[in-house]
Amino acid sequence: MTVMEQRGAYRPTPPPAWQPRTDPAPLLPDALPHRVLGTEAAERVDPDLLRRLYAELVRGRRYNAQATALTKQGRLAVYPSSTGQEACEVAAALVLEERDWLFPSYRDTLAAVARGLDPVKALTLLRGDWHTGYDPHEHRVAPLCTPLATQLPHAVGLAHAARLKGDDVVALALVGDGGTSEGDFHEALNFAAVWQAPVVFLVQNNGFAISVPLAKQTAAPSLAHKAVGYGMPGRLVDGNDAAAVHEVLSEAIAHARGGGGPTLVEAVTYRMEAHTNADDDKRYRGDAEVEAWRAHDPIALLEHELTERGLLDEAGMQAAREDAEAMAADLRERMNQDPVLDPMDLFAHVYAQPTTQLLEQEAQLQAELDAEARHHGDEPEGAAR
Amino acid sequence: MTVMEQRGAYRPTPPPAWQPRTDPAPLLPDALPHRVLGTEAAERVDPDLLRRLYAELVRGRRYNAQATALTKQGRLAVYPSSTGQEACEVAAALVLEERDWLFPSYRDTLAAVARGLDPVKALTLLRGDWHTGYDPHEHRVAPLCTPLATQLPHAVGLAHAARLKGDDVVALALVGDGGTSEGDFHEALNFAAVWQAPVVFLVQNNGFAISVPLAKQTAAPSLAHKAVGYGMPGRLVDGNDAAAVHEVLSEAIAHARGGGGPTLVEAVTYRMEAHTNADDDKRYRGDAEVEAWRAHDPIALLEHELTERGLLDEAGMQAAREDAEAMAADLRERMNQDPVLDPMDLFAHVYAQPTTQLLEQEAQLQAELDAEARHHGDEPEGAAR
Amino acid sequence: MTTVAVKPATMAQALGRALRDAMADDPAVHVMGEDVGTLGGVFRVTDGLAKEFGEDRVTDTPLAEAGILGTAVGMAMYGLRPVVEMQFDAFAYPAFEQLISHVARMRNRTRGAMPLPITIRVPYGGGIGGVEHHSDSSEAYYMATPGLHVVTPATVADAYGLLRAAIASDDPVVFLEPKRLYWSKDSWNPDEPQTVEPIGRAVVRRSGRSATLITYGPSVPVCLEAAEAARAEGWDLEVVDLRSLVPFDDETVSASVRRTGRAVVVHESGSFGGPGGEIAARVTERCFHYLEAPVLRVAGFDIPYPPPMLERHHLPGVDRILDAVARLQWEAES
Amino acid sequence: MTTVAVKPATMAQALGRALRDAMADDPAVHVMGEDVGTLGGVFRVTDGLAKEFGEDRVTDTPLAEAGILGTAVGMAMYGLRPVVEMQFDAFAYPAFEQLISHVARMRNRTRGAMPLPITIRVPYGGGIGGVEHHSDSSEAYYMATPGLHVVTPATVADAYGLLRAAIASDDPVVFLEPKRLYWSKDSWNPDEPQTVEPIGRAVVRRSGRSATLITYGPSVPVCLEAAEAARAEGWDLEVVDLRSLVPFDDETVSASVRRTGRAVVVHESGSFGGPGGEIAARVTERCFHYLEAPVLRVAGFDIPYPPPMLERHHLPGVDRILDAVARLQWEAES
Ligand SMILES: Cc1ncc(C[n+]2csc(CCOP(=O)(O)OP(=O)(O)O)c2C)c(N)n1
Ligand SMILES: Cc1ncc(C[n+]2csc(CCOP(=O)(O)OP(=O)(O)O)c2C)c(N)n1
Ligand SMILES: [Mg+2]
Ligand SMILES: [Mg+2]
Repeated sequence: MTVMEQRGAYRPTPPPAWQPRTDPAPLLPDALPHRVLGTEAAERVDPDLLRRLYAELVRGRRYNAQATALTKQGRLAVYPSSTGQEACEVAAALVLEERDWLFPSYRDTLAAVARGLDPVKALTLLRGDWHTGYDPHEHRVAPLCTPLATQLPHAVGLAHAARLKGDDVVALALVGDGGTSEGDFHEALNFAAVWQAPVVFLVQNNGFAISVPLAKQTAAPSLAHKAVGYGMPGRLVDGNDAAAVHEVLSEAIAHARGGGGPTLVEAVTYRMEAHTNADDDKRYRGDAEVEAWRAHDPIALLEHELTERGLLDEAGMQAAREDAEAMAADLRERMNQDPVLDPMDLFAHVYAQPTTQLLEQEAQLQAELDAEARHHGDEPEGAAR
Repeated sequence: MTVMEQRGAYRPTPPPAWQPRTDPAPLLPDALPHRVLGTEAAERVDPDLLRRLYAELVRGRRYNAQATALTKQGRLAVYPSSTGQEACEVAAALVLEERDWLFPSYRDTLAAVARGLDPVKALTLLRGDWHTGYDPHEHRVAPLCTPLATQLPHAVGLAHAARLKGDDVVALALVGDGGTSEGDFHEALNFAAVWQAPVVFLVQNNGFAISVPLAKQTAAPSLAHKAVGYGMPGRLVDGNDAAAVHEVLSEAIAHARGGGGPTLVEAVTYRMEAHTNADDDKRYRGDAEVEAWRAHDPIALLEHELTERGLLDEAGMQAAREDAEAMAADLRERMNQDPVLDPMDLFAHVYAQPTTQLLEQEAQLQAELDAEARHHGDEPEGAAR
Repeated sequence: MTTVAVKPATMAQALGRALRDAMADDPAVHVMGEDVGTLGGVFRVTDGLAKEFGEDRVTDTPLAEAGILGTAVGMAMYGLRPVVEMQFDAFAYPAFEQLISHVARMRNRTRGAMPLPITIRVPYGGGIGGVEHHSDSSEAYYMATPGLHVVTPATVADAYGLLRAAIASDDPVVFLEPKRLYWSKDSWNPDEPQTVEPIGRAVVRRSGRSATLITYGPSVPVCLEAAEAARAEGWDLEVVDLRSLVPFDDETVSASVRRTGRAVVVHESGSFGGPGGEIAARVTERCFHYLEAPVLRVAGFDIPYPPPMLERHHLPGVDRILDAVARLQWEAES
Repeated sequence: MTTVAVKPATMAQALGRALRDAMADDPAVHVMGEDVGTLGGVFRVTDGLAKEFGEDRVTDTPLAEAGILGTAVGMAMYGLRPVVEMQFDAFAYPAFEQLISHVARMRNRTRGAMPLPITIRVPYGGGIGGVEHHSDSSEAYYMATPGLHVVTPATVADAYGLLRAAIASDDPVVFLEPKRLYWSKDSWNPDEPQTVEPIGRAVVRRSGRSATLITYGPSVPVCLEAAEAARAEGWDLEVVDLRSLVPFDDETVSASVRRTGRAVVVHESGSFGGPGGEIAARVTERCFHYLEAPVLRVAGFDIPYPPPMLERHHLPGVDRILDAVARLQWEAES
């Protein structure tokens, strides 16, 4: 039909294909971050959960302090501390079922540890003896991911695969505020929503990407507002309120588990220490800002709630501290032992089917090590293989 | 300060850093696409603009038909038709000032032509004689961009640079519904909003990315809803209503020009023909859907408005058709001439400072061409240089 | 040549058949990419698969290559064997970070605990009159990325056999499909029992004594043609089809070059930093004292792939190959 | 060695000074990237620039490498000269599509109408105990991409001179900064008048007669050390610092190899498909009859870059270089 033929017959109509496919209203986050501690809602939370969170927060802070100390002793190559963000780390770990999967970003060793991973294994990457120090299947913790936001599509794919296989598995993926700017964040959230994959994205908005403050990272009303653009709910939560983070994540996970698809959760928190031990945060932020956040400390917040309500006494606090100290002492001791390394491992896992080229290089290194060993009159270094 | 010291002193407070930086409400698109034609709003539109749009739509449809015909005659390597989407293409071109920049996607030769570019030059890429057939500075039309969404950051950067230089220049970037899934879309919109760059993004949501329908591309309420996640306004418009597209784009451009930053506009339209001449759309969509959209044809819609209101008579329509025919005849004639090509151009523009390696290769081709020419007893093919 | 009536199939069909058979044999195999489902792919390689196996196993993804490969990584982490299609060579670039930083490294990163048996199908190369970004030869990038296997068929039978092997491999494989051979046919018979070709073995496609043409993918037929044409010049050329760039079959290649004493590497990819440098260097390392002349390279120019009307000047053709052969210092012979 | 008291500066400082001088000379020069402003970059190369030139010219961008390079393309289209920092080698991968499909091709695409004079600074290589993704040598990818220049300094003076040249170039330049040399110092004096080094010229860092070590960037000091150590074995090694991988200075390299008759290419990047293949192949093409032995390669292994505690086994060091020199068939001499 040509334009001419259409004329006359034509009557203006709305575009036929278009209709709102989802009601945007329920997808939008609340204007203020959800809080539980210090509000009436706190009374509805299981006291055991609060005590559990508390113990893990105390442990977590001690873990961060210990790991940072280990960098000073040269036992870790680098450590990105999550001090100040323990509520997010711990809630993310505790909210998952055994069968669920956690996808940490590079800063999230604490979440992995709180999920049950041996801290020495969790710190392998940062210690420098291997890239991943654990079998991801053991605790269903994906390898710590350094290229920012690239773990998010992995989480989507894994959750999608689990659903296709009929397994009741949810994936929880962690990312920073800076990481939300990467294309992979966008693509992951879009795939998740289109596939209605059982995955929850937790953005720890700690105010900075190294030195870059949030205002240079986004102009959005909140990072949680990004959710509506994918057709998933966005939730905003006080990231220093462990009970609130746990609650919001629980709901999101239940939603995902029930077939409701993904959720984007933004936890508003703050990185209390420098980006890593190698960073100098004096260059880009003032003490006042840090101090303001100290008044909103996740441990103090929960401790206040528990003590006010008589759920925690000095003995309980003491117990938590002792438990944390024991963990730290054990960690310190084991990290002070030199790891036993086999240089030949460099070749062992590159391929299932190594190339002949690589086998030649492997032989070359073995020969070098043998020669070195003969030179030193020692056992050859790679002999164990 | 340790946790212990904080205790007691601590009082629960909201997280200090967080406050909504932007009110999300005004950023959200309306529930239904904005329409002008067939509504009262149409009466407020300058009749000359409506007539101008009409003439360009008729021309545009003819241009698409001619270009498709040229593929059948082997005069174009491929042609992605914008038939059905002329309102978007034409409005995008007409809404800009001379000094503004247009960033087309691969389907948008019509927008470039409507902006004043010689259609033969616009079709160079698709004809296959060179990649870009025009100097982008001539009409401030960036090269047609094939890798989807990658032109969007270019538009942002150009607009940002213009603003830094103090120039009153706005960039309008076109992208398809499929292209919104790419990471570059996300990164471009985010940079634009953070920088408050004077750029407008027009998504032509034509229902498909080749064979993939919108429902497999996104679960969002609308593509315009993505805007709020960047902190920019999202606008939804009937993409077959040329007056509405023109109006929404005009407002967005004025907003950008005035320093208000970027806008994301989603135009709801439909690709009436196959993806390209090489595509078989019967494989993925039924006639009924196409026919439903034919009843919402952009030209018929505007023609109806103009004739109903006595702004256009048979003579006017005839004039538009004749103008379009003349354009098509000229295009046909010029496209039927074989372009004069110099193979040595392959080397001429790779570098400002060509490598010695490339100069050697250039000499090799020249020698081959010379030998060929001697063989044929002709002038050497690259002799003109 | 053969007396048995065979139903000729194109390379595209053989690839489709390989996907089909792999999916039928192993429920873990999933196909995903842009337009691979309902449409059957822009080259129709996946035609019919969505109908046979359903949308859950043959998935039209959103339009985002990093997302496609990134979600495939997650699927592989959960035990699936995704076969990912990148619609064209140049449209694989957005997925490079996922490819380099994850696909190629996950096994190593996790000491073997998390292998990623992903096959990434990439139509590549020119010669089909494609406009910009539709004709790249990107194999150099993949070759330079440890942890990947890089495979490319030149015959219909290999298209089937190597794709089956790629999907069966526990390593990630970049499977490069020479798009101008998609419509090629040879004696492959889809109705006969099929063989899975082992990855990593080159094959001598034509024996000869004068010099070796080392090539792969789209350039194999060109080299065979050149070898025929060379007979008129008195050269008896051997043609080695690498079939797999990683692993590289040093044995077959070196044996050939030691026999002939001369070699030319032929490929469409640009010369500088392209596959030919690696190949020439390793052949020379291994065969130095057998060589009568340096190993030469006939390759695409070091330019962005040309527009359709000029691509014939860019692509290595018979003449350019013969010119290179002529430069192999035959004077030394006499 | 010198009697004049010079204020020693590190390579990082020289790079910063080059940026500063370029910005002072040309208002079109803009610096952008992650943490380049307030922080002065994670290696402090851009320290002080934001204060001196303001945030509009020294911009902390959002965290998105494709976005950084993509917006830089747009800025260059409008006449600016962006200098983009990729924070680490592996974090440049998300920007590959913009790099390959646009940065490298825009001039050619537009017949010269739209040059993109963008400098992309990439800290690269290992040796600093960096964890995964912080020590890649990605130069093979850049070399295989026509339209780019690829430059890498090995001395403090070259860091200054070559970066100035890169920024002044009308071609896009990938400027690879050997991160383990950031803190190196030599006789470069920031207070003296500075020279801009032309791009594309290799330099003989040490003359010798026995064999040529062809190298660049982080491996230059290692090769010089090896050359010193080789004296004990009776070898007098020449060391050529390429300085620019694209364009490649065939003249200087070939002249050296013709003189010495033997060559080893040394780099950190993996061997297979790495820069050494190209270099060995082209040296062999040009110097075949001067060569006493095949050109050998000493390179990183073809593995993902190792964790800090194992990197010393991976990096080409003096011993491995001397081993290769020993394999240059010296028997033929006697
Ligand atoms: C793709 C990529 N680009 C750059 C980096 C370098 N980098 C490491 S951490 C970091 C900042 C991350 O900020 P954010 O996402 O907010 O996480 P946070 O550090 O606050 O936990 C940067 C830029 C990286 N790891 N990956
Ligand atoms: C990065 C990239 N991936 C894939 C393609 C191949 N391709 C060309 S057009 C197209 C569909 C585009 O859909 P949409 O963005 O909706 O634009 P439309 O074709 O509808 O105008 C695809 C997948 C491409 N050009 N670029
Ligand atoms: Mg952060
Ligand atoms: Mg579309």
